[in-house]
Amino acid sequence: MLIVDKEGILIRYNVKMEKSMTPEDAAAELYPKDELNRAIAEAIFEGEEDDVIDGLKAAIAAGKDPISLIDDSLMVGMKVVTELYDQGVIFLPNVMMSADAMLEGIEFCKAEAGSSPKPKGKVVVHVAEGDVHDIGKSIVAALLRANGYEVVDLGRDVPVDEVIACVKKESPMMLTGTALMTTTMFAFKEVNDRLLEAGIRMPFQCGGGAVNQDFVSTYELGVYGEEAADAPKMADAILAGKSLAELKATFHKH
Amino acid sequence: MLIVDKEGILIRYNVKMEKSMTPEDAAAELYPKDELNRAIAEAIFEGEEDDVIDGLKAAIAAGKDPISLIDDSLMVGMKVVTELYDQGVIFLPNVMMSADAMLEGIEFCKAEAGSSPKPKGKVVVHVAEGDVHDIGKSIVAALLRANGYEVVDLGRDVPVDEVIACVKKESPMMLTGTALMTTTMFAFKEVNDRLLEAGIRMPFQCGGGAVNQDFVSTYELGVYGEEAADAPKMADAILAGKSLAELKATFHKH
Amino acid sequence: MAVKKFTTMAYNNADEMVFGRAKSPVKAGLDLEIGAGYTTAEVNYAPRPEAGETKEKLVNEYQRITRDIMARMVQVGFPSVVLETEHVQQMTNNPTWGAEVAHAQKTIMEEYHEEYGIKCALRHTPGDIREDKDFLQLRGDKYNVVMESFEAVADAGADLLSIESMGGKEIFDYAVLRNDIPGMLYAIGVLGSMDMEYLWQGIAKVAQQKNVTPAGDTDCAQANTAMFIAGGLLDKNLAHTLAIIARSLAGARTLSGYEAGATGPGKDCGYENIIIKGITGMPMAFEGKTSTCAHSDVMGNLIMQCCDLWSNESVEYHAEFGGTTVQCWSESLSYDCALMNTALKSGNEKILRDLLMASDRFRDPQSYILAYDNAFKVGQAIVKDGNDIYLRAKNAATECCNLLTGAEGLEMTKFETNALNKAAAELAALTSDSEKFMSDCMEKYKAEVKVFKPENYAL
Amino acid sequence: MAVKKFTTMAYNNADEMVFGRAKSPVKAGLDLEIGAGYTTAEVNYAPRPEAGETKEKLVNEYQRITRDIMARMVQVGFPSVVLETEHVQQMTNNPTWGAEVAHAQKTIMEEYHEEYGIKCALRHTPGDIREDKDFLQLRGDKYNVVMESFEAVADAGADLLSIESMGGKEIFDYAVLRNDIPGMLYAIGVLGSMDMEYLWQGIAKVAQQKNVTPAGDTDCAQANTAMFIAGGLLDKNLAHTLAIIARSLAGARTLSGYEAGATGPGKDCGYENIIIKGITGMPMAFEGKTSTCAHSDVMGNLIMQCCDLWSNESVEYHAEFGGTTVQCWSESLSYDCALMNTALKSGNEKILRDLLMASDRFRDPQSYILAYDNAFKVGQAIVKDGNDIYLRAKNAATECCNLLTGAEGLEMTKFETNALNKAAAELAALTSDSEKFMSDCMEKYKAEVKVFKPENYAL
Ligand code: B12
Ligand code: B12
Repeated sequence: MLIVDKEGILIRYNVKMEKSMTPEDAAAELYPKDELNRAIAEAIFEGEEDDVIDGLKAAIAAGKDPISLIDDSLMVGMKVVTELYDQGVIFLPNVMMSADAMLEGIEFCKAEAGSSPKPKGKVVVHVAEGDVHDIGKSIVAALLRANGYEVVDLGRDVPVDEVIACVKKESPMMLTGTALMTTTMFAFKEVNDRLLEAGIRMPFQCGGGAVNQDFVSTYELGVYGEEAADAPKMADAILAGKSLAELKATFHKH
Repeated sequence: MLIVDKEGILIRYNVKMEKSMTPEDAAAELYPKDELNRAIAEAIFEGEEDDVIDGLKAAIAAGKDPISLIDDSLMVGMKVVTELYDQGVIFLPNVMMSADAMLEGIEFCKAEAGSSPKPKGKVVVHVAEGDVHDIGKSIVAALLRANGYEVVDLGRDVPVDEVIACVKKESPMMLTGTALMTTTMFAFKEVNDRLLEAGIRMPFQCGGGAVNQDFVSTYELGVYGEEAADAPKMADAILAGKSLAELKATFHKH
Repeated sequence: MAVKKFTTMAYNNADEMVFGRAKSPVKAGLDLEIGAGYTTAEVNYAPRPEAGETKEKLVNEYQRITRDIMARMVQVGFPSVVLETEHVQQMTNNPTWGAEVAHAQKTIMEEYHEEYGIKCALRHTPGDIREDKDFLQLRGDKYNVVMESFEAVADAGADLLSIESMGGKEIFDYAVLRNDIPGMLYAIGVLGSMDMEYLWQGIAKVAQQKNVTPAGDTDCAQANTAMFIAGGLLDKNLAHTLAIIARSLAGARTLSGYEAGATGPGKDCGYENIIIKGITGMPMAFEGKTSTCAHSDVMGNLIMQCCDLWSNESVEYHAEFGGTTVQCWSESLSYDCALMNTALKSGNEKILRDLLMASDRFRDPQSYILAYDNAFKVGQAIVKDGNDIYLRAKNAATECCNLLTGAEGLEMTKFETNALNKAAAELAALTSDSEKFMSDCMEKYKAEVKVFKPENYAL
Repeated sequence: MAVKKFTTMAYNNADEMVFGRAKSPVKAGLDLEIGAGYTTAEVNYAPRPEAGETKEKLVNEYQRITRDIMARMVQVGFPSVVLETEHVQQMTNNPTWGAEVAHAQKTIMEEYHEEYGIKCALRHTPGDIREDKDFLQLRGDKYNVVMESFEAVADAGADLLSIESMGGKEIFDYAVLRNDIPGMLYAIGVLGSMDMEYLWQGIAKVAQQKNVTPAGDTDCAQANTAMFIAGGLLDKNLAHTLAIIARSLAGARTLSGYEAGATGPGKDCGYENIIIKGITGMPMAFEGKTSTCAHSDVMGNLIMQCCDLWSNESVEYHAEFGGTTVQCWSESLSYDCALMNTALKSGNEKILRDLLMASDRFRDPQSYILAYDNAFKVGQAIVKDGNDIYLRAKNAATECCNLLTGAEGLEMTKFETNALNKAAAELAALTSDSEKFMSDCMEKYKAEVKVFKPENYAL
């Protein structure tokens, strides 16, 4: 058998570029100063649901308001996570586990307070009719939630009628569509036309395997989303007041 | 050096499929019966201009009408050539050389008669603005001529204005466009729009390297032409009364 | 059909394995023999977006695709070709649609075969439509539609039957995004294998009745999802060490189809097929450096090492300067095959195989394990406990970890190494009692994954 | 610059020639060395149709293309890459457009080089815009614009300068469609060479002033037109034996650029580069089985045999499942290179070269002659009379005919053999007096080709 050393044949750029800082060190710099909040944020970062609840209990016992804990500890911890993910210091499963922990924490706070905080905004997500590929959509939903958005997840194989009905009912700030097949992504055009017909000019971010920028550019409301992390980025941009044209300019990278 | 016999690696399908008949045998079956006409048709097939003129002289001397000789001998000879080319028995250079001989014969007949025959129809050909690739266009023009069409050849790098002006002036039965570059074929859309604006609904056959059926399908008058031989075929179809939709159905092969 | 578990390797050693030759070649279609001393391109394609609108448009689209490919093959002088049609949903849900497509394609292929003598075969891969909007529905009505679809395409001319089955996917999707190794093992190794055994007995029966080939499955739904999420060297969505553990598990899972009657050629996107080939001796399809139209991977050359069919995975049908996409890619694939066939014919197949393998061996933990020597070891770990689907999957994952831990010449990032060490520890801590593992998992995932329905696996 | 004719071969024998190694490697761009023991992918691309509308759109398009390619290279771990931008007409006619594109691309490449250390270089190929609507205008105003374009792109960051020059094309277009061998010889061998010598002295001077590489030319305008018209095995537009005679002539012609100062890497679409490499020892780019996006040919593997850069010729920028087209093709190319580099590193380059060559050797008369051993013989025929552009071209064509006539193992159709015999007879009947040939042709083509203007060649 022939074994040839890799020198000159390939470069493991990931090894070459590896950050010397551990994720824990990087996170440590970002935690809140307050001891109680910090413990909760750390538990979020570790994705340890039980520790999150314990931390919240301790903070509430120390007199903190459950609803403000959401913003001051849970969200802060989650922001550490999403920031380090964006920087490439931690990986997606960490985000997923932290998001699970955060959501559980929020439920706990809401139960304690007997009331709900106002979310940053609402997003409807779906997978096109006839398409079973849904893991990309699930990542999109998770990252939106991780960034503080409320997500209405219509699931996979969703007929156009159902999408339109839901948008009318929920009035989200943004709609996302995922399709992985050439034949199913065609439904996005119809969603676009039906929205316009109904007088709804809302950003409709579309992504997934077979979907591409050129295709998405063929319908007015469409903005192409290349990777799941673009979904919360676009939601943030909408909150920042960006127009449809500006969104396209930012997210159309090819 | 390693030499490996081709068995199992590749098949020379051209060798395997080769017709046993020689081009000469195949042509012999198609020549006209009349001795004088036959001699001219043979000279056309051989692409021998001098023999064509000699044959025409002999036929005229024997009392034949120069203008009917065009149809009865020159065109008949040329039909043998284009038919055998379509069947794959002879190759393009033969067609080119025969067409040269035929055109010379026609000039001779016209001079002898002092009048011109009515051509089957007129076609305007051009290469899009900014594009220098013109050999495909030249083949298209030659094959159209070989099939009895009058060709107005605008050459290469032709601005849209010039195309439109020429169409208005010449009222051809069909227009062709050649482009080999993604950036130049874009002009075809403009030609289409300008024609429609002027109320001219004329088949506009487009071909050449970068041009493809999907692109041509995006403008109303466009019919995709894959190989040069499709140009006379389409002209024939137009003469046979085919509509734009029927032309698309026939020539859109992909 | 009877299920026969593999407990030994088909080859005495890894070095016996090469491209173009399998211990048990498969005759199929029009004069084709797969794994009988030569490789053949397998061309895949997806209809243009607007083609799905009506049945007529769809049939027409596949006719154009088929004609384009066959024409290009004879223009450049290639002796053989396989076409694969992966059904879009409509074609499986309406078995007559799939059948019409198969018939239209096969008619054209027969014309070319008759006129030029080109050897060819048609693979059809119905979609695994066994699910409702929210849940998998692996048994019952939907299963029957899938079987009808297989019958219909076989009647209509499909020579090779395949599917990308989905058993275990509901647990896997949850587990892979949470670095949950036992969950991945349960999803792929246990649930996936159980479903395949059930499903493939059905497919093998249809194939036998219709006298066509039950070709094989792939763990696309799980191992490929992991591979795609893992992505390139600089992506940060999943440790590549975990993606290759999923792939090793897939070796144990995909084997189940061949135990239930499939005979190969295994389906192109099964990167685990190198393990399967070692165990079964059946011919396998692969995809890699000439399927960049469909995806990027980090073992494009290596994965060609022992292919019998060589595929482009899929490309949308549209025009390029060099012809339609299916023409471009079928030509590139066929040149690759011509190179391999020249090597086979001149006795140089092992050196070419080794060059392919060596060029990617250290590119990634995934390529390292799929190098034929290491893949063979994973295969050995599987057959050692071939009769126990849990243990053999656990063995595969463990062997994968061991090989990576002891790897020489492979540099890994700290992140990859950490994920690996954690996985290895978790695997080591697992019970060796299948029943206990099954019941533990049942309890855990019933609670955590709300779409998990044990009745899908007759559990 | 001084012109130095080649009268000897750079290699002692054909077997010395391999891919990735040239006698005179070329350093270029950011740490790249071409022909110095490794091969590198050269990626080519064409902007989307609508991108040509404004300068801003065009610059933007090339930025996206460049970023996509560089990103993919690091994702899969490839150590080096070359990008080639073939100007669309606007970019050459407005030298600042071309310069802005070059600058935008190079800036991105520098970022990647800095961050990842990837070796890379940028080739720019202005269009040969030396013509009016109806006539070639090889000298004068248009020549000056071309030179300005070269200066501007060199200033802006282009590392390698190339062009596909058009000298002789007006005669060639006429001759090739009429099986006119002496006309082809005159067009390619005489007029083409004369124009190249004139043009390349100018380019070499610019390159020297700007400290960049005058890389080389290709006989695209003639030999490739012939190859395209000849097409596949079943096409009936031109005998493939004539296409390879045109190619052999192109060997004699394209050499003129290197005699006038070019140093390589020769441009990808010059299939005659294998002859040129033998004569000059300079590194060469080639395209074949991984340029099916741009065209089909009948020697896709063989032409890889001695490449230093390996190119996809060109692909329209658009999306595929696997990323954008430039990402897909750059990845496939780079895997090919990884295979060759592994062979080089392990001392197996000759066996891989031979397998590539052997797989296509008998596919077509064109591949037969371009097999490195035969191409080397054509090279020897050229240098034998290296000082006389007419004789050396005639020698090349004659040697090509001789090799085909005596070919063992190559089956030709009667049609190809007839065309060959006729060509051989016509070549044999030609004068060996250059002056006489020149004046005969002048007279003949002045009369027959109305667009022929001798002043283009200072005749
Ligand atoms: C895994 C997989 C499957 C799994 C799906 C598992 C699952 N849980 O989703 C299974 C096996 C079920 C499957 C089945 C089929 N598949 Co499939 N599958 C794939 C594969 C290999 C990977 C997809 C994947 O999971 N990627 C990982 C995820 C994370 O990526 P993603 O979804 O693209 O999402 C990322 C981004 O796109 C983005 N994103 C996604 N959506 C959105 C939305 C917004 C707003 C934003 C901002 C971003 C964003 O974020 C994610 C991460 O960054 C692709 C190959 C490919 N090139 O995509 C084929 C692919 C999509 N499948 C294909 C096909 C054909 C099929 C089948 C029809 C084949 C068949 N006949 O069996 C069946 C479907 C049958 C049916 N029931 O209809 C084709 C589609 C071709 C086409 N016609 O267009 C592909 C392209 C493969 C191929 N052959 O080339 N498949
Ligand atoms: C030869 C050639 C040239 C020659 C042209 C010689 C000539 N007399 O035409 C030369 C060297 C001059 C040339 C120059 C360039 N070229 Co050029 N060239 C080619 C090449 C290799 C072959 C073209 C050819 O002659 N084919 C043979 C003829 C017979 O085919 P055809 O024209 O397509 O016609 C056939 C059919 O299409 C059909 N047809 C054509 N028109 C019509 C019309 C109708 C109605 C019908 C029915 C049929 C039909 O009939 C013909 C036979 O059946 C192509 C590659 C390719 N894939 O096409 C590149 C190509 C077209 N060139 C290309 C480029 C980029 C250029 C340059 C810009 C490069 C540069 N920077 O130097 C320059 C142009 C510079 C300028 N002045 O603007 C690119 C275009 C990419 C893009 N952006 O879209 C191509 C695709 C090559 C590539 N890189 O991939 N080129």
